[in-house]
Amino acid sequence: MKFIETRALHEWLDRLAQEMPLIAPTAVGPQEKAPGSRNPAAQGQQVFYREVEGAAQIAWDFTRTALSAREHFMPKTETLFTIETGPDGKAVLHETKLAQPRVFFGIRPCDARGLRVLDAVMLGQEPADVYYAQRRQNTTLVGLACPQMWEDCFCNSVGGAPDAADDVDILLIQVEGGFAVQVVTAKGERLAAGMGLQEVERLELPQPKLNEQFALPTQQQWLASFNDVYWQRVGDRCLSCRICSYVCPTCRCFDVRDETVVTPQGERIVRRVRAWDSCQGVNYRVQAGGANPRANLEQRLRNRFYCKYYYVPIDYAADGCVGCGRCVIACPVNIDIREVLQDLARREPA
Amino acid sequence: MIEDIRALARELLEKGAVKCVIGYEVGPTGRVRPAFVYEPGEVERLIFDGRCDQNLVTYLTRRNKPRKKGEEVPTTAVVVKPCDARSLRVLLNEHQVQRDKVYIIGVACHGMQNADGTPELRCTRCDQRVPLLYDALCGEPPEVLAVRDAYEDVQQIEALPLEERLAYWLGELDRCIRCYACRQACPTCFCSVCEAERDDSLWVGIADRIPEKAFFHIIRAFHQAGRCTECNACEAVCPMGIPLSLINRKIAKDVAQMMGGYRAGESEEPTPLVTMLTGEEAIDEIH
Amino acid sequence: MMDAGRHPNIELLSYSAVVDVQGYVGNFQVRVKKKPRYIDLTKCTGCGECVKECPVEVDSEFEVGLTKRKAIYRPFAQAIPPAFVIDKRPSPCKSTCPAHIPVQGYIALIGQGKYDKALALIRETTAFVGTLGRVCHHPCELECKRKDVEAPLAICALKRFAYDVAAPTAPPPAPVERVYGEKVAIVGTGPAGLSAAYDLVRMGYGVTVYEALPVAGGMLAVGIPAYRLPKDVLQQEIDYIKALGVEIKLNTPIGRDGGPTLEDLRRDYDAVFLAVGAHRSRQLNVPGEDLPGVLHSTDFLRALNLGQEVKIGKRVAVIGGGNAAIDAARSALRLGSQVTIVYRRSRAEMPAIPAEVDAAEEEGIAFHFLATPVRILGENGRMTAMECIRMELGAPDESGRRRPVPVPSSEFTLEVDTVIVSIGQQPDLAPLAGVEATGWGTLTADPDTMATPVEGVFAGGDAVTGPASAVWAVAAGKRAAESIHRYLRGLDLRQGRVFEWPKAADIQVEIPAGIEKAARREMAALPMAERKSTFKEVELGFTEEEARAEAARCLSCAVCSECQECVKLCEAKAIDHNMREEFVDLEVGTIIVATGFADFDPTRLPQYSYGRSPNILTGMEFERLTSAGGPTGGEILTAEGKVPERVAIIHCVGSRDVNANRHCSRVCCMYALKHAHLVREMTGAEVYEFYMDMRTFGKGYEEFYERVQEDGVIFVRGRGTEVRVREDGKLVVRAEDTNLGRPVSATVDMVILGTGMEARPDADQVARLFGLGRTADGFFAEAHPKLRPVETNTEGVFLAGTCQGPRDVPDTVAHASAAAAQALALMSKGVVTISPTVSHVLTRFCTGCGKCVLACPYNAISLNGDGKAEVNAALCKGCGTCAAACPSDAIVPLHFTDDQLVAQIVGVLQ
Amino acid sequence: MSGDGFEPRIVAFLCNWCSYAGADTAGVSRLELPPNILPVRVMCSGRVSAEMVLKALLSGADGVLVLGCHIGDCHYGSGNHRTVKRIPLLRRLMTYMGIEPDRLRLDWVSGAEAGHFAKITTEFVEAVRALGPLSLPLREDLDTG
Repeated sequence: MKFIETRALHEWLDRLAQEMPLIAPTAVGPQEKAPGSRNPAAQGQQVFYREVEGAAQIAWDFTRTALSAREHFMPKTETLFTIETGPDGKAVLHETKLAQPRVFFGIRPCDARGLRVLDAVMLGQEPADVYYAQRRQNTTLVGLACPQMWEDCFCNSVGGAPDAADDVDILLIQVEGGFAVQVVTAKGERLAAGMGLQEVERLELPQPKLNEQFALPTQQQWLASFNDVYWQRVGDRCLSCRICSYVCPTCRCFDVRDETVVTPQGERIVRRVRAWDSCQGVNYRVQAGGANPRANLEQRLRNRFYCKYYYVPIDYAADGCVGCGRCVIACPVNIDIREVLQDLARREPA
Repeated sequence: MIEDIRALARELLEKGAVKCVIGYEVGPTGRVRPAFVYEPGEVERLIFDGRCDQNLVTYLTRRNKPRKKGEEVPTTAVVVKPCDARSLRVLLNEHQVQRDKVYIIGVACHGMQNADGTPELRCTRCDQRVPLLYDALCGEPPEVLAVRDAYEDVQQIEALPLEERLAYWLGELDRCIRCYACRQACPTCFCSVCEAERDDSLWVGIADRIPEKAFFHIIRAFHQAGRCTECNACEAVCPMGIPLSLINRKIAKDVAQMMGGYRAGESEEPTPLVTMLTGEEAIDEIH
Repeated sequence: MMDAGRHPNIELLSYSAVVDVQGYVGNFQVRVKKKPRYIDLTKCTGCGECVKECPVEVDSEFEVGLTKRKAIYRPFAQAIPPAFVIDKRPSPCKSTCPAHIPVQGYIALIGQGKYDKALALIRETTAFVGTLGRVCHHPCELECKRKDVEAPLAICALKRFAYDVAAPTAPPPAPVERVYGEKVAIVGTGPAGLSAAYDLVRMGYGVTVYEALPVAGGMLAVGIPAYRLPKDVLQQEIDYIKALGVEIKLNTPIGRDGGPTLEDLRRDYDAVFLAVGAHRSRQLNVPGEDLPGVLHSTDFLRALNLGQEVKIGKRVAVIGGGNAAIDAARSALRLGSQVTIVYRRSRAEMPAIPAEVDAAEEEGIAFHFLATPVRILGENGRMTAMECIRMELGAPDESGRRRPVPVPSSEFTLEVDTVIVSIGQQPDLAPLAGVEATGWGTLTADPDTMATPVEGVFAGGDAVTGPASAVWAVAAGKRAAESIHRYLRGLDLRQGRVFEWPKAADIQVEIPAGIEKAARREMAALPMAERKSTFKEVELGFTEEEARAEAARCLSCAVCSECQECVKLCEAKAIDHNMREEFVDLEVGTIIVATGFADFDPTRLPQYSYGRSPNILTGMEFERLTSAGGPTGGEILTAEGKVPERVAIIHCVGSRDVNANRHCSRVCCMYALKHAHLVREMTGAEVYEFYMDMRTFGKGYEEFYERVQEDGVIFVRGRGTEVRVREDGKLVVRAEDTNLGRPVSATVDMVILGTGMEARPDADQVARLFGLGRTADGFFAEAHPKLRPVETNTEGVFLAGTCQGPRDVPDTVAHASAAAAQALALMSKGVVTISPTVSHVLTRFCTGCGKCVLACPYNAISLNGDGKAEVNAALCKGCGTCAAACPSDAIVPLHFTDDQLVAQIVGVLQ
Repeated sequence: MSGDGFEPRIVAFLCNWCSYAGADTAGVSRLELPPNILPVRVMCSGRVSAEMVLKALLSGADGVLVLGCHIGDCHYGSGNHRTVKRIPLLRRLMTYMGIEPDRLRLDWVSGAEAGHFAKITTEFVEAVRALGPLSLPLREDLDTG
């Protein structure tokens, strides 16, 4: 069993940040806010995965970040290429620079697990998305196991665990005086070589406290419930915002558009932009000609659950939900995915 | 109060006077959330206390439009706080809600509380304790009223040097993820397709950059001029904790100052931006 | 003009004003107010007979004040239509009079010595001429505009004069022929009942009036003492009414003492008018009221008037402050008693006619103001004294008068042996079973129509209003008569009737400048000794000289006096003084605005001394002077009647002047040359023409200029800067001769100011009405200065003539022809082409919030049945305000869409 | 022109009936006008929405000038009454967000006021020149990975 002392880890991270981009959980935003607010986001600083300059900036005691790790593999916005006017008056196409090697430190096991769905969608069939593939290849994931399942977490009900090492290159588990280190992949080996790990005989690994597990609806139950009035009732409350999709580690819908922008110098540039999109938005499913098969709110809301639990497993053989609990917390009207799953699981197959 | 609401809801549902009662309930994890009650037997779910700060009027717009052409609009009862009533007034003024399709269960408001039990900031500057319009009033209004809003929070930003203001807003807007929860939660944002989301990227593109986000938030606030009732719904739902009310309250403050003390939702006159034809001399920005 | 007037396809709406324009090109709805001209255009032959007897003269507008015209007049000789018009304005006196007696008419007639005509005119409205001339509280006099000069006219006394001088010799009237079969019962022979009877009988109804008392006249007969209204005067007027065919049944009470009941009357007659008056006196409600010696003024005065014996003591207290109290007090005085009036408020609040109070005081009646009785003391069943308490005035009550409140411990005692209570009266409704009463104990009746809730029963006078003045009763009777007529003829009781007359305060009357003050005449009075001891009439009436002098003070606010003399002269029967203003709604496709210009008023430039000498004329005035139909028959004469020897003409007065109008009025150079030519030709006078530069554009103009130069006119190049009126009346014109470069001056007998044209003062209202723009000079804006000179920016509205800008007659005719052609082009096509810049709604995005509807300046947008905005493209002008107001970008002004503007923004920034 | 070489770019929204005509008159009168004014013609100043002003500023304009008919002279009667509510309100909001107020100006120019047009445009260009370029992070992350 490998071990690293806290101080050594910090020193390593500080060195690493000098060499390459280091992404890690860090607190963002003004500190003085509304601590008592009913909106958790407004209570104080929030933790995001962001590029940091060293260990001191890293938020060590965090539950989960406000946004998942997805934003570093599939950014909210990315310019795929630009077309500018060259010196000779002809159009010149500039491709966006591709990603450099970097370390993603402190990723939670559930967030890492979420990348499986993104991988399946972006890389699983030809042609693979080159932007995503480059970022994925050039990133070494150093996971940080959750010491417990937090309130609203349900990874154990969807096949995950707070200390699962399956989807990271290296997993750190906090123990007395430092961290137990599990090097999982070859990429992890290469990174771990510079960490200065100690080999210890035996290490008492803590047993993380788990939340009560619940049963998921069966495929038959999903099928039988598609036209149920239940979705209208849940939809009653839904605001049709996109918080749930944007905080989700496995949501990956995007939109691509070509835009014309004028620079402060007065040059006109055309750029092709890819940005997140969400099935919860009313425009999402509009077809050329104006028809909208998901014009009604409850249809869009229903899609979210079917996507995670029915379509993705069938289409990509992956678990569509990792149980991170972000949507549960962030939903302003308390549409609780666990409640929906349990409601459906209780139903008699029709 | 809770019993009054439940009894009224039961009566309305039993008589068939309304199809649905929108109120508040406690969810399975203890959070208060909007409740939609269709059966008289379910009225026990309804509660009302200082945690019920959501503006349920938001839900009326879509319920007051026929789902299919020619379909009759069902009547809905809704629990309305004084602040929510102002939003409803705006919706009535702008033909988004048919008055005879809404049964307003007004509640005498004692103010909302934060999670830690302290009074919500907006309630400390609200001097309305009884809704401006209702069909039935539940509860007794408290005697002590809050002091009318002085916009101290807005004034604090106004007092900052220009560059600090810009830095402040750039910092806040940077976190925005364009999830549009603010817009969706807002009772008076009811466009069928928001102009920030047009397919042709007319005003803003799909990118999540400062210009797009600034445009969206400034224009959303501007579209609320003379219409925002400062219900705080936008800020309350923001997953990034952006103080959106500060923008909307600035507009509300300026509208009141420049346009004869107009306060949205307090009269049947729609926003002065399209109704008022006087007062030019009071606007100092004209050189 | 004549041709236009005669053309079968041209309808002239003269004496009319457009008050509202709605709609859009091809579909305008225009509302025109036709002012009443009081002359039927279809009948008037324009003979001019009517003018002969018109007693009123005012300045002629057409002759720019150089001559006078009558109240009935033709604006000018060639006027189209050639018909006459009556200049009738609201008059404060007639408006204020509850019975709307044409005061200005009989005063004008008295002024001309036509007393019998004056009496006849008043009798058109009321039979109570001599009566009202004596007892009326004459609210008209309070509003008479002459009060702004020195004092109001003695209107009431003039009415009395007309009666006194003309009635005795007037032939008795012949009975009126019955026109209708219906019969009307009237209960009460007071002023209300008999006024209704008078009007109804003249309309041709059968009228029977029931009276409980042995005499007719109601309160006029039994409430008002003879020293104010001699019995014979009243009786003569009642006889006059009877002579017309009104049947009066005396000693016949209704619903008691064996008389018919109201039910009987309803059965036997087709309509009933209840005018029972208010004869029941209110009680004091103080201890001792039942003592002998406590009388009520109504009983006291009735007994006196009926010649019954009345016993009163030596020391009499009268309680109250109304006319009845004063009448009782003065009557008691005449019976030899010592009289004190006790009134709970102060003198200012007394409802009695102030002159009556003054007369009472003169006669020696004592007053105790701010006091009220608290009890009447007696000894052995005989009255000894009355205890009173002092009052002070508190907050105003519902009548607006300050409510008296007792001052604690301020009681005092008056030693009296008789108390006459006169604190108000009520009608006695007990016998009138079936009618409704108000909380005040009066009858319920509509204040406008006098209709009671009972079918066919009307009520008015004191019985409805509570005790009020005689003229109010007359007014009520007249209203009831009209209502009964309408009721019997099955007409609407209200339609077309005027219940609210203009308030005197709202009537603007210009008091002529330089009016000479003339004191108001007062009637002579009976010597005091005779007054105190007899019931002879106190006021003696005007002499003829007094009356005519008093009548001459009338300002003729109404212009037309409604003396009806013209009606008698008009053989075509074209005159109708009761014509009302009418509204005509027209549906038209196009509109041509040809509202003309205003002549510049040179008093705005005082350096030209206009108005300080009659020999300084505007071009327009000079034009009238040279007209054969003008004041001098076409001769050019100074105000002194002499042929001028030297005349100066000043160009550009009010034009090309930063202190007035900057624009060139275009016509003045040429008309100034014409004037110069006329003066030279007709008088041979030396003519100086002061000009800035000569603008002789147009065909033949320069040639004319050369001819005038050859005429020997002296041209001075330089603006006339000043006209001074010398003490001898000569006029000195100064200028700088810019050719010589030095100041020059000319002394002349006459100055003609070449006043320019400017926009009419009401151009802004007209612009708003038709949606026109205006250019900086104030004239209406054409759509394009070069390419669209007759069109406006409101589709379908065209401009013709000087309302668009200064131009001369040929240009105006050309412009008007162009406007007509434009209008005809639209008409012949039958369809209009509009600018494609109109807004369009994208229904997918529209939420129906209605902001565009509110923002649209043209009401071109409305919400349709689906709750979506809809643009009427014919109304839309393409301003795009809607698009800026729409938060959803759901409304797009074509050619200025968001996409197009964004492309432009991005484009210009590239 | 100024020493540092900064030439502000000003988008000017001109109403068709007054200000555009005023600009025309200024041109015909051969008045000296700053070349920095980039005119966009609209039928009425009431057409100028907050979106258009912001779009200009975010698309690289250093200032926005909105010119309409004088109050009372609007060709459409009340269009400029809407403008005079909207633009000053936007100006305050912009200032609140940290953009200099002098980058947005609303004023009235009639068709005859050539001199006024020249004066306003010159004044405004100089005011914006003094403020320097509007620096919003416009090209942020253009080539981000």
